[in-house]
Amino acid sequence: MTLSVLLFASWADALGSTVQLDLPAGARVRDVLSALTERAAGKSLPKPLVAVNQRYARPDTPISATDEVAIIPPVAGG
Amino acid sequence: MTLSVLLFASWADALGSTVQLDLPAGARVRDVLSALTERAAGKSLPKPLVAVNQRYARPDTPISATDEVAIIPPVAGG
Amino acid sequence: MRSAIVDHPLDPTALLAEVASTASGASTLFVGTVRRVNEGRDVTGIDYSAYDAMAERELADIVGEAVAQFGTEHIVVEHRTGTLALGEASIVIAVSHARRAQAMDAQRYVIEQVKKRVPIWKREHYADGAREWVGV
Amino acid sequence: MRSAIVDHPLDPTALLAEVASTASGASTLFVGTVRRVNEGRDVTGIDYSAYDAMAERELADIVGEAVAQFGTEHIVVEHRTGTLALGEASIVIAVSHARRAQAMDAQRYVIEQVKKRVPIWKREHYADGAREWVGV
Repeated sequence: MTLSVLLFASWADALGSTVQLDLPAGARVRDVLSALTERAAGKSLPKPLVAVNQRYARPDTPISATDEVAIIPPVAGG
Repeated sequence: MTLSVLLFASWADALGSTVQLDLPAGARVRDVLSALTERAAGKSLPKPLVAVNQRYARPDTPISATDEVAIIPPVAGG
Repeated sequence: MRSAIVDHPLDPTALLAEVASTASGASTLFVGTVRRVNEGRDVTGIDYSAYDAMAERELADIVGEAVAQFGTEHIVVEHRTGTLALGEASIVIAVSHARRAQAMDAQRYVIEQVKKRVPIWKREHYADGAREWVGV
Repeated sequence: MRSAIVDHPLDPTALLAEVASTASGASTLFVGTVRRVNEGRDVTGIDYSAYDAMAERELADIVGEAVAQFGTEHIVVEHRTGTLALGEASIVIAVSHARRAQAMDAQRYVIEQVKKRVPIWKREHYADGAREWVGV
């Protein structure tokens, strides 16, 4: 499947605000992270969390092509 | 000595905002309290603290006629 | 730092502006207000009275303690006396600090100490016409 | 209760008025502001950006949790995004409650949870022209 992933802050600066990933069916959050970490090789980026449909997700959360998936670098609101 | 004592809140309602007390030389805070409690006999008044020269004082603090002595019922500011 | 006992309506916005500083990352405001109900009775207003000279000194001491303990000069407190209607502010505490935790700690220290130490009294007016000193 | 991510200057006074209630004995306001110095560097401004939809939902969740946990409906929070100058407010949290302790506890809960969970980022501008994401 092709998955559109939203990026923010330092990750968006490095890779753009949206990245298209080709992932096998049955991919999970950890696979999204692996694929993106590979693309960011050599760039110094903070370890992010992943949100699926606007909620924080665990590494083993399954992903489908229609999910809204986002990379969440360390937050700094307030 | 004759001592002028300032009263506030429920104590002022019961005995007036100033009371003149005749006290022996060498009187202490506890003597002021005793004399006033006697005057207030039969009235239901809350146990107060005493301030001498605008600071909270202990029962054994000595009093002179020139001190500013005040009866401080339970405070309720804020 | 500044503190005062005043007999006019309080202006929380002015106190917030007074503590503002570009050295601060957080500002807090505490506003005590007259409640409609206290211990089950309908309140229509409150008279606040003070032993003015001692109240001003005690309030200044508290603010000085908070300045020393929490590490900011930016603390301002005003307490009002007189007759207050429902919803009106009896006390405003404004603090700003480089760090949010200390701003909130200082705020709490000041209000708790005021409640314990400052010689101010309140007499509540009730809907049935009665008037009673609180804390008695 | 209400929460929002907005792109215009915040108005603490308006939020304080919004939570006012004659059922409340205490109101608190927390204002986060842009500091002149952070970790020893001279700051000239901050860009705040958000994952808007998720930030709004997460902020609404936090306010809902505070309403349930501390027992007041009177909690309003706004977080600003965009470019902020020194001293400008990035977040305003207004709470009112019958009891002062719960008003202050709710205030602290909201700001601590916002710092942890809401997907908002800030990039500081420094006097030397550099711009860096914070917390990276």
